[in-house]
Amino acid sequence: MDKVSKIIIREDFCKECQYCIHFCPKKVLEKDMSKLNSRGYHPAKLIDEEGCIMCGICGEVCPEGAIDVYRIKEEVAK
Amino acid sequence: MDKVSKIIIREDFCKECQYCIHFCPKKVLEKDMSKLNSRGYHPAKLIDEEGCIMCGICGEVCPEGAIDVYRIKEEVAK
Amino acid sequence: MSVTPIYTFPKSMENRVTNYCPGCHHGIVHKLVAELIDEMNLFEKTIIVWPIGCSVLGYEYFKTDGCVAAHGRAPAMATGIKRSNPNNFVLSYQGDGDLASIGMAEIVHAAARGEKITVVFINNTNYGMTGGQMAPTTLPGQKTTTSPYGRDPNLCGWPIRVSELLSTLDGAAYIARIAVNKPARITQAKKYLKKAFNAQLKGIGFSLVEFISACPVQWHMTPLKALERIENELIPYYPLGEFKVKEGVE
Amino acid sequence: MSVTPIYTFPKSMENRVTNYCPGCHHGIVHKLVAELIDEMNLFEKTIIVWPIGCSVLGYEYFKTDGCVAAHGRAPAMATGIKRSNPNNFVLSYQGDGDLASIGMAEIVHAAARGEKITVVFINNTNYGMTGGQMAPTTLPGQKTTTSPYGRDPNLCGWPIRVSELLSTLDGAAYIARIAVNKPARITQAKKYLKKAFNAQLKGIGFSLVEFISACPVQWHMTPLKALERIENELIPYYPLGEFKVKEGVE
Amino acid sequence: MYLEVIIAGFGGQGVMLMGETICEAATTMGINATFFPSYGPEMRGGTANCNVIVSDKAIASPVLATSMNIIVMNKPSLDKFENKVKEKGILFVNSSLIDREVTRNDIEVVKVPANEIAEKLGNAVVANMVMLGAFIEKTKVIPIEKVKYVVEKFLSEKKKELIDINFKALDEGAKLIK
Amino acid sequence: MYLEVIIAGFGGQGVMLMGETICEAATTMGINATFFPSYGPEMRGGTANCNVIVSDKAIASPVLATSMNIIVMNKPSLDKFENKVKEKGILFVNSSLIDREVTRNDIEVVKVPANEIAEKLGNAVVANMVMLGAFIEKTKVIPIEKVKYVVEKFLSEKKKELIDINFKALDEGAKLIK
Amino acid sequence: MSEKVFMKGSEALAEAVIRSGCRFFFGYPITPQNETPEYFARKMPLVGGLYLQAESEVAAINMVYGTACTGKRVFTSTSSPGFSLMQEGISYIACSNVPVVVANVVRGGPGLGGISPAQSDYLQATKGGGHGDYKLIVLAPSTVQEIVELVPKGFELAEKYRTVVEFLLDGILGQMMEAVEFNYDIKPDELPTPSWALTGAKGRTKNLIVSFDLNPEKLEIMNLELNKKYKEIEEKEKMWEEYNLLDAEYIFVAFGTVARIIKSVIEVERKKGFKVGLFRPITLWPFPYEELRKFVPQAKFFFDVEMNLGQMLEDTRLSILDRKPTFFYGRTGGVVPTTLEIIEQFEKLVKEVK
Amino acid sequence: MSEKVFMKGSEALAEAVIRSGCRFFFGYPITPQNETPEYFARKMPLVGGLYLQAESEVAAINMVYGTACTGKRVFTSTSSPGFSLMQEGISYIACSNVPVVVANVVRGGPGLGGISPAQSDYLQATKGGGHGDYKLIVLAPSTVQEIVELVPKGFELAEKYRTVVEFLLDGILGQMMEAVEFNYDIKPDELPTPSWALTGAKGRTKNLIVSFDLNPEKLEIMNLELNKKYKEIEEKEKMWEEYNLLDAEYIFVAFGTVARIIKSVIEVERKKGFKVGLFRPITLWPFPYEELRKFVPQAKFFFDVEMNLGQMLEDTRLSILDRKPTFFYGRTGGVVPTTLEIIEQFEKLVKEVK
Ligand SMILES: Cc1ncc(C[n+]2csc(CCOP(=O)(O)OP(=O)(O)O)c2C)c(N)n1
Ligand SMILES: Cc1ncc(C[n+]2csc(CCOP(=O)(O)OP(=O)(O)O)c2C)c(N)n1
Ligand code: SF4
Ligand code: SF4
Ligand code: SF4
Ligand code: SF4
Ligand code: SF4
Ligand code: SF4
Ligand SMILES: [Mg+2]
Ligand SMILES: [Mg+2]
Repeated sequence: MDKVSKIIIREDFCKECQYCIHFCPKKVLEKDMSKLNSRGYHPAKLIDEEGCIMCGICGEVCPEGAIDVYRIKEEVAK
Repeated sequence: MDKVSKIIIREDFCKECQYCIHFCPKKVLEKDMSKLNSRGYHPAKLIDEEGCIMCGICGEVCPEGAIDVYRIKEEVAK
Repeated sequence: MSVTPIYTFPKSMENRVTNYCPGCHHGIVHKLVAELIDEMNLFEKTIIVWPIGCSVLGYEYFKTDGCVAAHGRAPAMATGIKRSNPNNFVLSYQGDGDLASIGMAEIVHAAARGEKITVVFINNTNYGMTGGQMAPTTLPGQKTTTSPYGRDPNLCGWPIRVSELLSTLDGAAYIARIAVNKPARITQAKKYLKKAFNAQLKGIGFSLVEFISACPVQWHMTPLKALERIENELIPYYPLGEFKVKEGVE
Repeated sequence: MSVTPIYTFPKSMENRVTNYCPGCHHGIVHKLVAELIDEMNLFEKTIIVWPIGCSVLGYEYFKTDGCVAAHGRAPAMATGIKRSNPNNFVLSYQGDGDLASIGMAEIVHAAARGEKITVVFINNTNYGMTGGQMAPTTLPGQKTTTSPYGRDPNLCGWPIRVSELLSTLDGAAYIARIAVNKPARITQAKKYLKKAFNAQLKGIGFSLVEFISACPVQWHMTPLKALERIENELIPYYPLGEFKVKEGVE
Repeated sequence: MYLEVIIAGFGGQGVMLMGETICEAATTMGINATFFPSYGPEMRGGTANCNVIVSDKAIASPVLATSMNIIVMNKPSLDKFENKVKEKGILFVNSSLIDREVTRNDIEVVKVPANEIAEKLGNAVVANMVMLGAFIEKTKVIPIEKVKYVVEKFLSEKKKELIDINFKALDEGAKLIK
Repeated sequence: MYLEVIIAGFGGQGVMLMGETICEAATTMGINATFFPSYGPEMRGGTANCNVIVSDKAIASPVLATSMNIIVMNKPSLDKFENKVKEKGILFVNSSLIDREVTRNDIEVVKVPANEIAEKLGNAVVANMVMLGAFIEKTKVIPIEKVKYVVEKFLSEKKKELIDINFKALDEGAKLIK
Repeated sequence: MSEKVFMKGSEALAEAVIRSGCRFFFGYPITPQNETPEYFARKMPLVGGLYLQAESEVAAINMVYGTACTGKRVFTSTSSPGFSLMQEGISYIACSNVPVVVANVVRGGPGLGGISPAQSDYLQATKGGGHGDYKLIVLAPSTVQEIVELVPKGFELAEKYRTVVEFLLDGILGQMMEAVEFNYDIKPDELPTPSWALTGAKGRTKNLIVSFDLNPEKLEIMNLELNKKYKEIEEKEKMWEEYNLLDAEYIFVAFGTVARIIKSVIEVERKKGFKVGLFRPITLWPFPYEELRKFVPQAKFFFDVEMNLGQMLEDTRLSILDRKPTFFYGRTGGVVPTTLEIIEQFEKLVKEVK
Repeated sequence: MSEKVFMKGSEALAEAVIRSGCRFFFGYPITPQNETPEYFARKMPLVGGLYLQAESEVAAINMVYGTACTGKRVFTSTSSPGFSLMQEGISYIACSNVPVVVANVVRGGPGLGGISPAQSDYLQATKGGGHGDYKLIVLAPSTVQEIVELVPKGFELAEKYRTVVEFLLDGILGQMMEAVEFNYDIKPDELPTPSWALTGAKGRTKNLIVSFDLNPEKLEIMNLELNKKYKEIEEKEKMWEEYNLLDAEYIFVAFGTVARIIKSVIEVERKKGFKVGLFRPITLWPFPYEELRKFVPQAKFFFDVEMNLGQMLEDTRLSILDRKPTFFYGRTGGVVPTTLEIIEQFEKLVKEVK
């Protein structure tokens, strides 16, 4: 099964404003200095999948709507 | 000596609005029904020279500036 | 025998009959303006910007320099004049259609800029000159040629209280509303107007006096009835008084 | 494994990158508008009138019907649309140059008429699109390309507080001011906007929400600095809150 | 059948109504009519006039440079229109408000003290109807009944109570001529 | 003496400044120059380009339909301008942001990883100066000293501290060619 | 319905608009056309329509623009200074391809000018006006009855070509009264909602109405599309009247009320034996150039008479191309030329040109 | 003072205005001319002048009107949609006989159009625009240096005739940069205050500035006075450039930047042996009709090239009167025609017309 992330970042939408990074209560987002998107920006990146509390703030503050946030529950087969 | 009136009414200016008549505290003004001025109005007229207290109100309220009011004092040669 | 003038025709005005209808308050306000120009010795520096409205020919009744602005744009034109001739005393004389309808942007911005001009605002709740159409100031229920069934606020909105609106602006130095439907009010009006003149003369900012005025002909009333309408219908909707008095205005 | 969306891209918006600069608040407000259109099930009846300003291409980002008004005239155009299609939900999206400068007459009159439209007002204290000129909302001292030495109120007046000004009008049903410089404010903004939408939907009257917004590029600041400027400089001058809430608005 | 007239006076004197009444009466009779009003240079209290043409043929220009009939309700109108009456034409003069004499002698002059008669009837406003009555009677192109029919129609909408005095005014005017 | 170039890129990449710098340098040398900017269809973040002509004769049209030299700072610009390079002309490509290859083979291609070099120097903003350095060195019409003189003049007004990094960027760009 | 009613031109205009199925009027008072909005103010509420007084002509034309975007018939009316204020809006509407009908009841200009009738906005209507490469269809009726007949036609043209149709009326036509007959009464619900209208994106993808493209190549295409439309209109929609032209040697060119006055002149001159005729453009744009040019061979001269200082004259000359003498007589500022003075001018010319 | 400076057209325009002794600018931002007001915003305070941002173009032109009434030099600048909004004000100013200089840096239209350069406001500038019988003097420089030279001339013309002078610039001229030289620097106090100016009625009877007369006869007289002025301007103030016309058989007609592009075309075509020349009107109104017509005998054809869909063409045709073939090529919406495409078009025509 593919790894499912709590956060989907459309990297090509990102303009590096850093709002998501700034407001993430858990400080689990960062600029991805290893990448430049087609517009020349370093996109945001989730650096700590575990640390993310799926609060949704990064999605709300992103002016580009670059981030979707999902609640992921492992369903344990009972 | 000519008779000097307390009030000078430029009859041709009058438009018969009756403000002066209405607000004269002494009710000494009236429409002059015996006259039509060049615009077809019955001008205001002072009907009681004595009664006029020279308050100036008729002058102030006249939209046409048709009325001048003067204080007249007989100077008694002493 | 001595003859002392108690009330005489203002010197700044031309000695001629106006084109106003009988009982029109434009005439009364003209005289107040002229009296103050005389008394405050402003004649030689006054420039009056006349509006498009019944007072479009106002310049013919005054001896002062003057011009006629495009409909509603008197504050802009007055701005151009005042900015290039800051030592002149600049008046913008406007009706309610002119000022509150088409000229709303210009009056708000002149006030916001604190433009050092004085506006004489004749609110007669309709468009006199063009035959008595509805104005932004027309009262609910009032019949005009374009609100023949009475102004319906649900259809065309509520009257604008210009003085209140402009008073929200920091550039406004003096804003007051008065009527001239009684001798005492005329006296009061002159006091307000003098403060407005002073706000400009002292460089404090924008000033405006709103006159709730009679337009007997378009109201289809006798002049005396028009005075009553002002008292009974208009003043309740348009309260009189000073709405903005910046420090230093007197 | 279950996947529940916590925050996802609004359905009413096109899935594409905007032309806005990094950190521009137009984007945040767009999303709020779209989220409410989604949540309140308004998509099929929404018509948005876009302004001339940075958001001139807004219609490319939304899936709703739309048009672009002449500069400043969005309220008039929205009026034309709403009056002929009263069952549509009509938004007028405007910047501060558009609304508070050239469009002052149109916004005041739409409010006075109680026009049943909702205005989304982006106050970023300058003309973003044309390169950062002074707007009527530019703060005293603020440097822009046309106030290169900082805005001098003595020369060009004081900023206009649009929400306060419009609240003097009887036709205004709901007027509020908010910022989106913090997550909590974004939440609040959405509540205000919802009330504004409801004011229209319930036919109560004119509604407007003013957003104190960042324009990092023309302010010559990083987006994060721009958020601070909003907090420290703008909100003190432009207090947040509801200025007018007519009965029935909720 | 052809009738042309210019009617001039102060704004408030109802000269337009006179013209419209004539035309409306003609229309009722199935005859062509044009009415062209012209407001003087002044808005309020200024002079105004209208050009009226009634004809059983198609009417080309509705504008009269000169006219066989001219009605002047006040002095400025007399000054302006005296020389516009065609030779042998008729000039109707409201003698209540015009003190000077007509100087031309190649035309007929009909003097009507319209305001005086109207005031006698109790309402100065109907001076125009007095004049109209005289005009109709003098020119004899349109029957006075048609005029009354139209006046009634105009008034019935709002001011029924005024019908009577208007009729009287028309009659008094006509009487002057008879 | 004649030099023509179209410089194209994103709004924020400083392509206008590159053009103006060339022209200003030419003016300093007493040579005619015209600069004509063209902002793309999009206001913010859209593409922009400028046409620069330097000549010792009078310049008629300031607009270039095609050009001997074209600088493309990003991919959309390459797409738009690749076929505008005159035969045997030179296309300068910012290889940091353009991943695709140039398809024409009747022209010379100069690849400059401008952003990468600029970031190495510590400020991505000077990518344009890196490219300009390469262009100046390659075309050899204007001495790099004149360019530096102009850059210094532009910056000295407000941002003195940036002079150094701009000079370095110019030099690094030039070095690529040498 | 087809009884004759004696009506003012400006009221007949309003009635014709209503009977054309238009239920939306936005406007701002201005003399000499106030009777039009006042008529709407009285009548619209009775027929379920809207009379809305705008805060200015600028607002009015943009309200009109808004309603036009919803695919409904909409109308505004104004006079010269007000029409100048509408120029930006009209340019927007023209570029947006939405149908709008407007009337300019021309008064003496320039500036505040006067309130008397004139034709001095001919060039504004037909050539300039707003910015950009666009045209309005300009209709110039010359009788009140013709107003009544052209109004529904105006709406049809506006819709067929999704363009702006302007009625250029002189103040005389607006102010004068004559008997007219209406033989139509279209109900709004007989009119379909066009597919491009803004009604909400229900069951279809979004409709957009804009007047720009920041990409010059695309904006050029928009312009070329507009131009194609204008060419088609030029080909198909010219209207004009030929009056007594069959044998005419002296050809008057005039529009609107002046054309009417010329007809009186012709009556007189024909009686005197002069072979006089009138060419009256009804569409001022598209101007019937070729149609007028046809009369060059038979003409001794052309005589263009207008209530302005020679505005249509440019089109007349573009038509005649100086192949025959072309004279002009005009009165302006609100002065209406009389038959007498035109006769005098004409006879002087006849003597001069042998 | 006469050192060459490399400047943007729009900034050179502003500098030229200041050096013409003008200290009053009122305007409203609009692309592509923002550099002009921004230059004023920076410079005016340093020279004791005023930059005031108006709330709109409507307000701007009326502020300009106000300052003009005081007899001071005053200037505003805008682009197409803004200029449309100024039409009412311009008509007022023209009628009031006060001198004003304005610039329209034309962008692609109609409507919001685009921000790229165009010439599609030619007809608005020269024919229509506002209401009434008035004209503007329209100046169309084609290089930045020519802007610099024409600006003081523009103020002189405005004052000499007490009229409105419009600079019709295409966006290229505004946006492009080249080196220019200024050889004048007029100080405001060197300029006299005219006797008609509004300054307060001190020691004289009142001065009045109005744009109307409700009496049509008097308004007509005002119009005839205006017209006399326009006739005089037509006689005395035409400006044009004749470029390589002496032996020219193929005559281009173009203005503004297009004329510059044509010069590049001519360079190419002359080398190929074609006798090609250019007639460039500098005053678009008054248009040099007779001056262009002089070349009819020698011409094989005329080729009018514009950045619009044929607006000047009407004047070109009124000049040539179809005595020789007159062709047109235009790009619009902000597209600038290239030398290449004009060359192609030209050579096609040469083949067609033998
Ligand atoms: C642009 C323009 N629109 C409309 C008019 C017509 N007009 C002249 S005066 C006027 C309104 C006058 O009303 P107001 O300002 O209230 O003045 P009043 O006559 O009542 O004193 C109007 C609409 C005009 N002259 N110009
Ligand atoms: C009539 C007119 N004048 C000026 C302009 C130029 N213009 C375009 S957008 C704009 C102002 C934009 O500022 P704002 O409304 O604050 O929006 P922002 O870009 O800041 O979001 C101006 C002046 C125009 N398009 N039309
Ligand atoms: S959802 Fe919340 S915790 Fe997770 S990355 Fe976004 S802001 Fe941070
Ligand atoms: S908020 Fe959005 S645009 Fe900004 S850095 Fe984060 S993902 Fe990128
Ligand atoms: S001065 Fe006073 S008392 Fe005398 S007439 Fe006038 S109002 Fe009456
Ligand atoms: S107030 Fe003046 S106008 Fe009115 S009645 Fe008295 S004198 Fe006449
Ligand atoms: S119409 Fe009204 S405002 Fe105008 S002059 Fe008459 S009374 Fe005065
Ligand atoms: S200029 Fe300002 S408002 Fe415009 S897109 Fe950029 S940040 Fe946003
Ligand atoms: Mg009024
Ligand atoms: Mg803004």
